[in-house]
Amino acid sequence: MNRLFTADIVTNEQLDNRYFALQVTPNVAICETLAGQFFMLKSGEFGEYTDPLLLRPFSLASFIHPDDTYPNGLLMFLIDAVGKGTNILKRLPVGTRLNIIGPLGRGFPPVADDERLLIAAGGIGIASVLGLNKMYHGVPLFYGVRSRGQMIECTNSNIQVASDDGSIGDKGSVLALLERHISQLRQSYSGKIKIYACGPHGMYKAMFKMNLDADVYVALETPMACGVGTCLGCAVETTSGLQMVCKDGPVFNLKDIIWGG
Amino acid sequence: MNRLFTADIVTNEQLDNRYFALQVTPNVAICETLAGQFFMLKSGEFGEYTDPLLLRPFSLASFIHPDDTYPNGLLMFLIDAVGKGTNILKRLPVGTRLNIIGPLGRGFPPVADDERLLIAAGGIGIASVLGLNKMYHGVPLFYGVRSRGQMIECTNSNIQVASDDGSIGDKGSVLALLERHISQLRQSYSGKIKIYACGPHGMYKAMFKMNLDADVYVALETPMACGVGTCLGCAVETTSGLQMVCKDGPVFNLKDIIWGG
Amino acid sequence: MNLSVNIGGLKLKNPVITASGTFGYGVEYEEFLDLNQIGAITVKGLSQHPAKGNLPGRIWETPCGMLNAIGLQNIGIDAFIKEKLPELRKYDTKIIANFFGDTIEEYAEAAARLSAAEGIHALEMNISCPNKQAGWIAFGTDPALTEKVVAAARKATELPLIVKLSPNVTSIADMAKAAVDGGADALSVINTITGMAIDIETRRPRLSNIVGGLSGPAIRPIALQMVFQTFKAVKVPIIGMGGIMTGGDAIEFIIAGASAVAVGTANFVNPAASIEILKGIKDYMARHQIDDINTLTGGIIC
Amino acid sequence: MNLSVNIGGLKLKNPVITASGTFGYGVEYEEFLDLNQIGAITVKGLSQHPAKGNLPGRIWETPCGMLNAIGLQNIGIDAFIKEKLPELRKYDTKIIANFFGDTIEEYAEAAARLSAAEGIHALEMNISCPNKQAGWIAFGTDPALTEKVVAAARKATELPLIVKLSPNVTSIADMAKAAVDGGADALSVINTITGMAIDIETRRPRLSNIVGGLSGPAIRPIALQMVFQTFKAVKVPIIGMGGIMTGGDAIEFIIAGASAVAVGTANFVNPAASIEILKGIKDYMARHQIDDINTLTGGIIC
Ligand SMILES: Cc1cc2nc3c(=O)[nH]c(=O)nc-3n(C[C@H](O)[C@H](O)[C@H](O)COP(=O)(O)OP(=O)(O)OC[C@H]3O[C@@H](n4cnc5c(N)ncnc54)[C@H](O)[C@@H]3O)c2cc1C
Ligand SMILES: Cc1cc2nc3c(=O)[nH]c(=O)nc-3n(C[C@H](O)[C@H](O)[C@H](O)COP(=O)(O)OP(=O)(O)OC[C@H]3O[C@@H](n4cnc5c(N)ncnc54)[C@H](O)[C@@H]3O)c2cc1C
Ligand SMILES: Cc1cc2nc3c(=O)[nH]c(=O)nc-3n(C[C@H](O)[C@H](O)[C@H](O)COP(=O)(O)O)c2cc1C
Ligand SMILES: Cc1cc2nc3c(=O)[nH]c(=O)nc-3n(C[C@H](O)[C@H](O)[C@H](O)COP(=O)(O)O)c2cc1C
Ligand code: FES
Ligand code: FES
Repeated sequence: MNRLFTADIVTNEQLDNRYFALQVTPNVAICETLAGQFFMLKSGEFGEYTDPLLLRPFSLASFIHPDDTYPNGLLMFLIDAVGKGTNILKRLPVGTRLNIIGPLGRGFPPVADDERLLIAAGGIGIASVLGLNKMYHGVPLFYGVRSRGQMIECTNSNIQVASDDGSIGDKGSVLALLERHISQLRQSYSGKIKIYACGPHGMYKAMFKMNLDADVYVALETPMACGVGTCLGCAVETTSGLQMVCKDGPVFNLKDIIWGG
Repeated sequence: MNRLFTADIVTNEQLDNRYFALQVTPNVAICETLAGQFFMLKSGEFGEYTDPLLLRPFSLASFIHPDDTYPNGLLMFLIDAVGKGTNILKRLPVGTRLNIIGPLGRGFPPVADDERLLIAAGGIGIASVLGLNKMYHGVPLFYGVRSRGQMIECTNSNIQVASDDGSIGDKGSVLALLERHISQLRQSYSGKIKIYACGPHGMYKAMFKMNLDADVYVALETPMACGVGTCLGCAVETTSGLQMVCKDGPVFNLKDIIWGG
Repeated sequence: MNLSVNIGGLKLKNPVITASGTFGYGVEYEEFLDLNQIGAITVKGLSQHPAKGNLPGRIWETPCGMLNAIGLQNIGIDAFIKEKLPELRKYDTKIIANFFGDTIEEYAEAAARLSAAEGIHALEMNISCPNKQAGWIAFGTDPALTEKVVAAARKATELPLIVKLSPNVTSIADMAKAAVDGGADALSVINTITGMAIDIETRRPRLSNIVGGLSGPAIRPIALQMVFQTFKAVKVPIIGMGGIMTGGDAIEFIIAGASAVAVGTANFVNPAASIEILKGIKDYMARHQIDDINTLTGGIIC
Repeated sequence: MNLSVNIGGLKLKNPVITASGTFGYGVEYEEFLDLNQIGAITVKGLSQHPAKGNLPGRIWETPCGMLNAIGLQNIGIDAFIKEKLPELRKYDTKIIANFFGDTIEEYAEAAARLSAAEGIHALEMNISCPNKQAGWIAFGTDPALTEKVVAAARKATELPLIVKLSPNVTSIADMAKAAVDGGADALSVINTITGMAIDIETRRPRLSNIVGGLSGPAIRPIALQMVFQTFKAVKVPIIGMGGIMTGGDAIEFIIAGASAVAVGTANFVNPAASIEILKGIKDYMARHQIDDINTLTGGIIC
């Protein structure tokens, strides 16, 4: 078992003009993965050029277990092409060999039997919670997108969608749907509610202010260099001091984070 | 007519494990080209990353004139994947848009009616003389390669080949074939002989020392930044001072170059 | 939208300048872009007498950068005035003559001679080339000498005098102050950074001069920091340069304190880079509703 | 093939060292590579008391490089000795303790305390972090102060004392001489170069500390030149570093004058980089029939 390995691109599918789904198969057996964990990918196989320099972190969107065709399984990433590294990855042909580190970080904590789970995703944040969606079958999923085109398909009969432009689901914030759901739930249920969320910074800040009647865990994003806790670059301010997103996270309890600025 | 243009990759064919043939079609009408001229290519379409930074110079191996399918014609380059830029180019898929400057430099000088032309190529140097080979149909071509696998096909009934390992043609240097040809020619012909050559530095130095009974013109290679004579980086020492390979060359009279070191 | 800037008396229609040594004498590029659209053209560094420069190898690419040790090859001031300047006068852009000497006297004479010519709008004094000999390097690294040589040039010209600083110093702020004390109207920050590369197969340096100057995106964070330090240290306008490839990069320098930017190595990668950078600046201003580029200079929020 | 080197009394089985701040306390990497194969591990910079470091953002990628302003966050010397050192003692490699203080006295005390611990084979004195306050920066930029602080540490330890130089100076040769005069047994060349980056959308610096240190391939030509200048200036061994990514890069530094090399940012790109660099060095030596790596140091042919 190795957290440093090469993997070959099996499919690289354009989903819209920015999102793409990258499936790679590792060349060795890899460690067990948890929903919420991430991998660091080198954007390309050309060892010689060094811009982009650093590996790029991506949440594991799904892991398909080893079978005859893929003896080490398949890792799937859902990526938004926002800058130079992601745009290179987007164009890599099938068969390209990538260098990868992972799984990294601690995933979403386990859910106890007496807890009710809700899942919330904003934009490409869906990548990080797809694993949860699969694992906790039927758990309500609240999914906000900019518009219909950006929506990633996910099998969940219990899904509620909102979009900025109203082209799919409710027009407006997905958090409104989430809030409404909780208050309805509270009429019949007084136990623990847990929310696992992944989305943009702004969504987290909004959730923090909303003071939801639930334990909220969020997956953070910061620039990273090492991914393994040594460069001390990915620090985030928490109520108990600085913590490293790559090692102590990326999943944190929403209320432990100091949402400055 | 423009010497700064974009072009799209039409074919990118692997010839052996190092050589590849790249055909691109310009998106605008380009200036007339001459055998021996070159173009500077950006290795990839991603404007954002900057390693490799500079454009890479490649001789025009052939120009296919505009037709209905390619209204601005087709430029063909033969490239040896030696380093980071060429290895990126090698892997670019059909359809990739490249930024290009050219045609640049002065090509091989014209051949007068009373002159006999001979063409010599070493390795990937064949790229630079393929145009001559087409233009001066039937002119003897002396072509040295490392081994059979590296040989680029070229239609010439008058071709003499030598290879380092003897796997095709004579074993040894192609210059021996050239020298033998000249001395045979000299038995019946006392007029001017011109040799147009492109190959590695070592081949030129050897030709210089051989003191061939002919006017020898060679296409030089130096690292380049601008390709248009402004950075003053591609200087070469000649008997009349420093000259710029990109602007005053790349074709020089062999005897004008100071072959130091 | 106001793009015009005043660089110590040199009025430019927009803040994009081509950097010395990377744009020839300007005219070489007329086929690639409309020279009338550029704020100013800085020509290759000129000396009293034509200079042959260094032997090859003169350039070498490095990660996101390039080394050069051209050795200030140039056609000399007289030839420039006679052969190139008449051509340049046809364009509606400003011409900055970059120059250097080997002694204080030579600097002063060069400045005087260039000032007498018609069609030169400002002088840029190069005291910061990293591939000259140790003695010369002191012009750009010893504040006392900097002040002296700038003062000599200052006396020799009425034109706006821009002094180009070396990044190869402990304190760019001290050097900036010295240049301003000597009489500089504006500062160019930065020239190339001393570097080298070795061919491990032959064990020989890649450059005949052994060391050369590093330019290109690799040095951008260093250059940006030096513009920021210079801006805090002096009041004169700064021309920021070092690895600017895009309009966004130019904006970064302006926010750090530059009143104008110069485009160097980017010209090699794309001869029309300066026009695209100008376009990028305009797009940014439109997007951020900035009416006057001058209001952005030094606008960093710390 | 002899790969062993002697760095001012510190004997290494091979010349590949991991650079301070880029390899944690070493143990974090045991799953990625065989630590026994590395020449030495330099641990994250230590101070007497645990240090919290700077607020986020602490890092930012730049072309072929990265800026960091971690602010020397560390667990402190005591915790290091108690928690990390016992783990490290299990490996057959040398441990270099990188340290710093805020005053001359603190430097001396830190040196003394580290020397008393079992399993530390050499000390590397960091006087060259670019993201400390102006007063502190003088330790690495003012030769007189450098000599003084090095002398104080020198008195406090019997271990080989390596002084890590700042590239942010006019003359690295002068700084090297000062460190050697102060009693340095060896020099590390270079620490990061001061740089910055700005988010043009918010106009805020990318780093909370505003400026940070630039590392990675972007700085390699600059670092190489500084190793070359240092080699010409002093007799003590040099650990060369700055942008080394491959065995070939390491060879370049050795040819320029380094006796050993340190691998920094490359560890982030590939946690096993140091092993691959070592392999690259061996391949080169085999190809060039070099029996002893020491014969290559300073072997540049000019
Ligand atoms: C734990 C974690 C999981 C992530 N999972 C996903 C995912 O599943 N899908 C997805 O599309 N994106 C994900 N991201 C964000 C993704 O890593 C960035 O979008 C990506 O690094 C941008 O790289 P670039 O070269 O395209 O952009 P550039 O802007 O060119 O990058 C410049 C620098 O900024 C850093 N950077 C830029 N944006 C971010 C960001 N949002 N987070 C961290 N670093 C950033 C880059 O790593 C690089 O160092 C995740 C980030 C983290 C930290
Ligand atoms: C006028 C001219 C015509 C050329 N025509 C051809 C051709 O038709 N086919 C072909 O395969 N090659 C040709 N070359 C050589 C080709 O330009 C280099 O092989 C290429 O630039 C190497 O780039 P790289 O990134 O792969 O190598 P790297 O080694 O990674 O490049 C590092 C740096 O060295 C420079 N460099 C390395 N080798 C050479 C070289 N031989 N000449 C010039 N610069 C070099 C690169 O441009 C770059 O700046 C020509 C060169 C010149 C000057
Ligand atoms: C090939 C080359 C030649 C240069 N020649 C000069 C020169 O003659 N005078 C001068 O002051 N600066 C010269 N420079 C420095 C540039 O003007 C500029 O300051 C530097 O390259 C940093 O900007 P850049 O990174 O955008 O290139 C030269 C730079 C290069 C790359
Ligand atoms: C994230 C980071 C943290 C660093 N921390 C330290 C440190 O604590 N002490 C020190 O002396 N150098 C530190 N350095 C500098 C490196 O040890 C090294 O000198 C520098 O990064 C240049 O080498 P490189 O380009 O190979 O990274 C740090 C560098 C980085 C990138
Ligand atoms: S990314 Fe290096 S500590 Fe988290
Ligand atoms: S490559 Fe710039 S002058 Fe020839």
